[in-house]
Amino acid sequence: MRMITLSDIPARGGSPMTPAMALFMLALATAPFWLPAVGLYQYLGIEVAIWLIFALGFNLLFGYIGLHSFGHGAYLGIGAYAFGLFQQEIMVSLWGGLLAAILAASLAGAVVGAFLSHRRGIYYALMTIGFGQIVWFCAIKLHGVTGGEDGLLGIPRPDLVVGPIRYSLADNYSLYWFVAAILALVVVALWRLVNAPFGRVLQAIRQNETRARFVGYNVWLIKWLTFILSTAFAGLAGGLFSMAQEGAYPDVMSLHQSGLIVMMVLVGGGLVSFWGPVLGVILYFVARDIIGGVTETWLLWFGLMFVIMVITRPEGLAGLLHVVGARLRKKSAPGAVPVRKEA
Amino acid sequence: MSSSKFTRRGMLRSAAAVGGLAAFYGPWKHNRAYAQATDKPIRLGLTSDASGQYANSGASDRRGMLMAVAEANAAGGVLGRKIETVHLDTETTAATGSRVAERMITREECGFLVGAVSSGVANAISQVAQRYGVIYMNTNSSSPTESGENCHRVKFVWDGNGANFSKAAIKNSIDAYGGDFMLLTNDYVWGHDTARATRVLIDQYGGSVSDEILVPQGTRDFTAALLKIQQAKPNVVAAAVGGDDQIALRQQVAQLGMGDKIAWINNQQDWPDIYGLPADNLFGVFGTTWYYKLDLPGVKEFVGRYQAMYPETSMRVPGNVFYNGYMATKNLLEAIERAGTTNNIAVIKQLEGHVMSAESRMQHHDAVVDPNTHQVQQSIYLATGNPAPTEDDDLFKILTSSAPEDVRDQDSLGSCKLESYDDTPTFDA
Amino acid sequence: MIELIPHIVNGLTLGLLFALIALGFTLIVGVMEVINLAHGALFALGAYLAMTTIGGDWFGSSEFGVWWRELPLSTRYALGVVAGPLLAASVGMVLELCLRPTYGKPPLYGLLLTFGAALVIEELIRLIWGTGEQSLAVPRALNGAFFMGGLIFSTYKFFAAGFAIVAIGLVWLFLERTPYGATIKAGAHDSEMVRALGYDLSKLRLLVFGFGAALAALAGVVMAPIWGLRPHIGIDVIIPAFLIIVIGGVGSFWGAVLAALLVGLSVGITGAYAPAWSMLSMYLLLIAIVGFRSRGLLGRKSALEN
Amino acid sequence: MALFVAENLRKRFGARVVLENISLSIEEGSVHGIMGPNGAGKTTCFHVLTGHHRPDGGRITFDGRDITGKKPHQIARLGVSRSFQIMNLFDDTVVIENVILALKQFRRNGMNLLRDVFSDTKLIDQAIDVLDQVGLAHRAWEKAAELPYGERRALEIAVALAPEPRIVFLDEPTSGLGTEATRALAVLIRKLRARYTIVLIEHDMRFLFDLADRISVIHWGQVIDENTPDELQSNKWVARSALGEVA
Repeated sequence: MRMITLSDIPARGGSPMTPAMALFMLALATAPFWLPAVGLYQYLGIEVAIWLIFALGFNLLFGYIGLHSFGHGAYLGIGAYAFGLFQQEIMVSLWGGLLAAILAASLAGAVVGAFLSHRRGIYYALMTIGFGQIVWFCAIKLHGVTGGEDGLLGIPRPDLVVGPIRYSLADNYSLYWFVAAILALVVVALWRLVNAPFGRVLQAIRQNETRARFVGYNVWLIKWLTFILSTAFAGLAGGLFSMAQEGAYPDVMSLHQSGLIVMMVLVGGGLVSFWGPVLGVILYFVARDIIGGVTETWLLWFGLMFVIMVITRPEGLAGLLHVVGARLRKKSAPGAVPVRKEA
Repeated sequence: MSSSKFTRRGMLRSAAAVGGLAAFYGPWKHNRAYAQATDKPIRLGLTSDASGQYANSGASDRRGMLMAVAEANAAGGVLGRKIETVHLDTETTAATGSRVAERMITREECGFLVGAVSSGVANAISQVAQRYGVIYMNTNSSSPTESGENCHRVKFVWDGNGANFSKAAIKNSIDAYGGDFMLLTNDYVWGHDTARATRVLIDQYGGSVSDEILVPQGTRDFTAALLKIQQAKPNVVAAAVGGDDQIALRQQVAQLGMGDKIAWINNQQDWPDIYGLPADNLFGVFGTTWYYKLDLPGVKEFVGRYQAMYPETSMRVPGNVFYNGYMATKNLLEAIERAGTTNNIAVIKQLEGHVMSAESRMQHHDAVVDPNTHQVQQSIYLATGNPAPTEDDDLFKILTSSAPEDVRDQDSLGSCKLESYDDTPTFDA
Repeated sequence: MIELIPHIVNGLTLGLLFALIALGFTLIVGVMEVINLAHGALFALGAYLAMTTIGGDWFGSSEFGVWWRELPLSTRYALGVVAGPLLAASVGMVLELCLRPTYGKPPLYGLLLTFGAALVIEELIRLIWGTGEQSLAVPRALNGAFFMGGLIFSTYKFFAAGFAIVAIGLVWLFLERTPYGATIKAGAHDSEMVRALGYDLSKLRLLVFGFGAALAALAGVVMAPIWGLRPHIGIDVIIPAFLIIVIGGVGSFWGAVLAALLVGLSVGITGAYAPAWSMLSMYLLLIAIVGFRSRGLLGRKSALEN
Repeated sequence: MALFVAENLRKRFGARVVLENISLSIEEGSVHGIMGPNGAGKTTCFHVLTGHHRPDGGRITFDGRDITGKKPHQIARLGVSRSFQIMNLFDDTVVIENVILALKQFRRNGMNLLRDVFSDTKLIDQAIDVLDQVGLAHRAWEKAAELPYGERRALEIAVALAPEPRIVFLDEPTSGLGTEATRALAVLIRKLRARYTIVLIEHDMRFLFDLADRISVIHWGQVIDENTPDELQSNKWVARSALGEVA
């Protein structure tokens, strides 16, 4: 059976009206009503939504253009600190804080990206680790600004102000709606992006950088922009994360946490599907929450699950779903091969 | 192998399984109104680290809490209600602390949270707890900021902090060794806070600081610093190095035999970090809040109860981390009993200013929960490695005991601003 | 200037220890182009296994156990130094068997699998030996301190550095002077060549992975008395190993050794004059060197670059 | 004036001089062959001419503009295109997308987020046209990675043609092809010469002598001769050297 890849032509062109999108939006819109019923809780929904923003933006870099960053937690952290410092030092403002988070993270991304964008492969990965560690180290060292290992505490959740309307995000329900709305926008925007010419060019660069260069694409520039774009999403997620946590802590920038986002994206199937990161983040958070509540050695079981997954289904959950789906379809309609023949 | 042991483990396991299932299926009948029913158990959320840097101390901390809970349950519970516990791993990671606290409060319906070793985790938890008004016992995080700028109305701090230990140690060492100090400071907030407190005290008692070596967090090789110390030849080195860094430092000082060539002051020595290691790993003078061979009434029995409850744990005697976890939980449960209600504000008021007799704390002096900083003001002991141990576990030799008022952390009084009662949400657990 | 000398000596010994730490990691990356994130966990596992061998608790109160514990510490230590790495090598080989489905796929999958394996091994260590700090006993002759220029130096650290030199030398001899080494080196560049030479590639990989794991474990045994021994000790290993590989250049044996010495010197000297920056100096060194030489000091082209 | 001129190009890698002194002059509308023994520097020469390597000395002009030291994408945008000896395709995707990605029209819309790739029938038609030129139109919706070798070679050429270049550099297009496919390729190139200026590196002498208007012989990093095929064939020494018999 042929495996899916990110570069398969989407059945519905670039239109966001797909069954997966509909399912995702439905789940997002109804989560507060069923989360407690399945044994979860509202706050987990917020964190999952925030990490989805982070992971989807990250997969633009990781899956689509094929640049493997192992230090992306740094930009989530920068966003979180920028949001917090904006609230504490400048003014309490939601939009101002989020803008500051995005700008700070993408500025850092622009600087780091300039050092990286002529590379790929292992040296790219290792340099991202190096820069990630430097950022993490600085966050602990510059404790006058960042609060060191205690982090920035007491970051407020500013009210949502749109024109004359003012809406408090203090409780977890309203914050969830806000984060979910942003996530919905991010998902639609990214879906458009990856299926638009720009997104196809990213994938072309992943498949063959040299060829892309010789048909006239400025590969360095596109790699650099993609890095910045993914750090901007990380910054946005970081800003929201510091709101959710009412604090910004250095540990999200550690190598361990940066490794986790890679793991989530891969396990979910970010290399083969747009929805891979979504599946991976949800699996990670839910599995950790459930296994972690039952046993103290949850990391052992989690690690084992992970190893088995890589051995048996390296394409991740999205790949698994594809295979299962294809089997089911085959059963119901034997001989039908869905190959697209025309535009 | 005795059969009773087997049964005991089997029971524990099935209890855990039932607990897990209950936790998982519970939310279908999720309903705050149940809180009113008196037969509903009181739920404590145990937020101790089970992985990451403080996993070992976290386990000890948790054993302390569980023993206090077991004793309360054996005595008929609190307010006639059974005590239940839920434990989730905080991973020695602040961001996880926030999430765990949210889950404990909103899903597990815990009315009280207990447990901390890492100050980052403790701060993250206490912020969430304050938002919901849930009382949080910070058992073992000893950063001075815990009861200073990061204090909260719902948070109570049970360990002595860096300033307390420095106070106990500095004057004694100037008298004994001389006034020329060198500081060896972990380059992060706890290290800096402790070093600052140390400097103030050195000035106050007429000593001077010739140099301060800042070692970054994560340092595994201290040779450069140790060489520098040898080149400078101070009278005393005051070290504020924590966590795994401290363990590496200890190991390397022991190898060099530098422990008795220079006078060292180590801020605090947590029992789980040292237990089971060769005796020469302990060097210099260090602080602790409790020791299992203190010659006080009740200590022997306490150790006996520990050994009866944890026959299989490799740590044969309890230490300060266990002690703090136990004391915090026990006093929390007693405060609920005294309040006659699980209303959080009523319980907070019971805890604030509460005086605990020396006897009940198995320390040399009475202790009090400071109503302004919420830190327990307690006896602080100075100890050193025991040159003449009476048994394998007898690692410490207690040098002095200081009364709470002599080692009080004055700074935190100024920097702690507790939220008002009105700003703290109220509920019945 | 005179004051600087002990710090340079310290930096060099530190560098040798870093080289020892990175040795197994370098070998596996160089030959198999697998980034073995379980390197740190195998490092810890080796030290724990050696500790248990030396202590002899697992032999219980059987006759053998009693006899064992009565052996002199130095004998038991020597056996522990051998047994720890050997046992870890078998774990490494199991890991290699698990890795097989990932060959021919992007290198990410190997990295991912070893990351999972690292979690599992670390948790197993917790389950078996507990979460607490342990100590690995060292014979008296290796322990203690000596005076040099009025300063105290640790005997053990010099022993460890000497051990590192021997280990580096042996690995080099193995690679250069034995038919296995020649095959391994051929395998590093060209798996077709290995097949053409009539060697079984899968056996070769098993051997290399076992050897790499044994080297990781050996480093663990040597480092445990300096760093202490706890289940999560592995995280202290993986970052320096990474840095050294990148600075030295992927696939270059002497590049890694040179990089380790440079990292040691930079940490040792900043440790004396700007200690607060000593950890960061490693990363700055990385960016300085790799910024100018994109394949590190002596790196070759590698499939991992794609 | 010649369309593409290289003067005195030099290139060294470390201590190894690969291009000693290369001068070429390629007339618009011609098929220009490059031959020489293995290791003579032919492919390096292509790499330098198309911007993959920066020359250490010398000058390259295209259509009167100095393009020395420009980046590959800049040179490509001016209308210089190339294929590779070792195939360079976008393997995860379908044949037609390989071509679409190389279309000038598509590249100009590269940053447009609202446009769809596969709903623009004009682009699709254009890409099918290009595929038709190399006889691959019937394979348009198959995965590039799954094509047989000969068709991948053809696709390699199609991708080079897609940006509507003025000059195309083809690096050993016959390598690995059977006689039948080579003959088909010769037919194709004859067809293409009406629309493009073509530069060919080739080992297959018959193929090259059959197609080229002029041939440059490269040896030891220098152009040792340049002439029409007929003139060259009468020069035994050159013919032998080009076959690799002199070394």
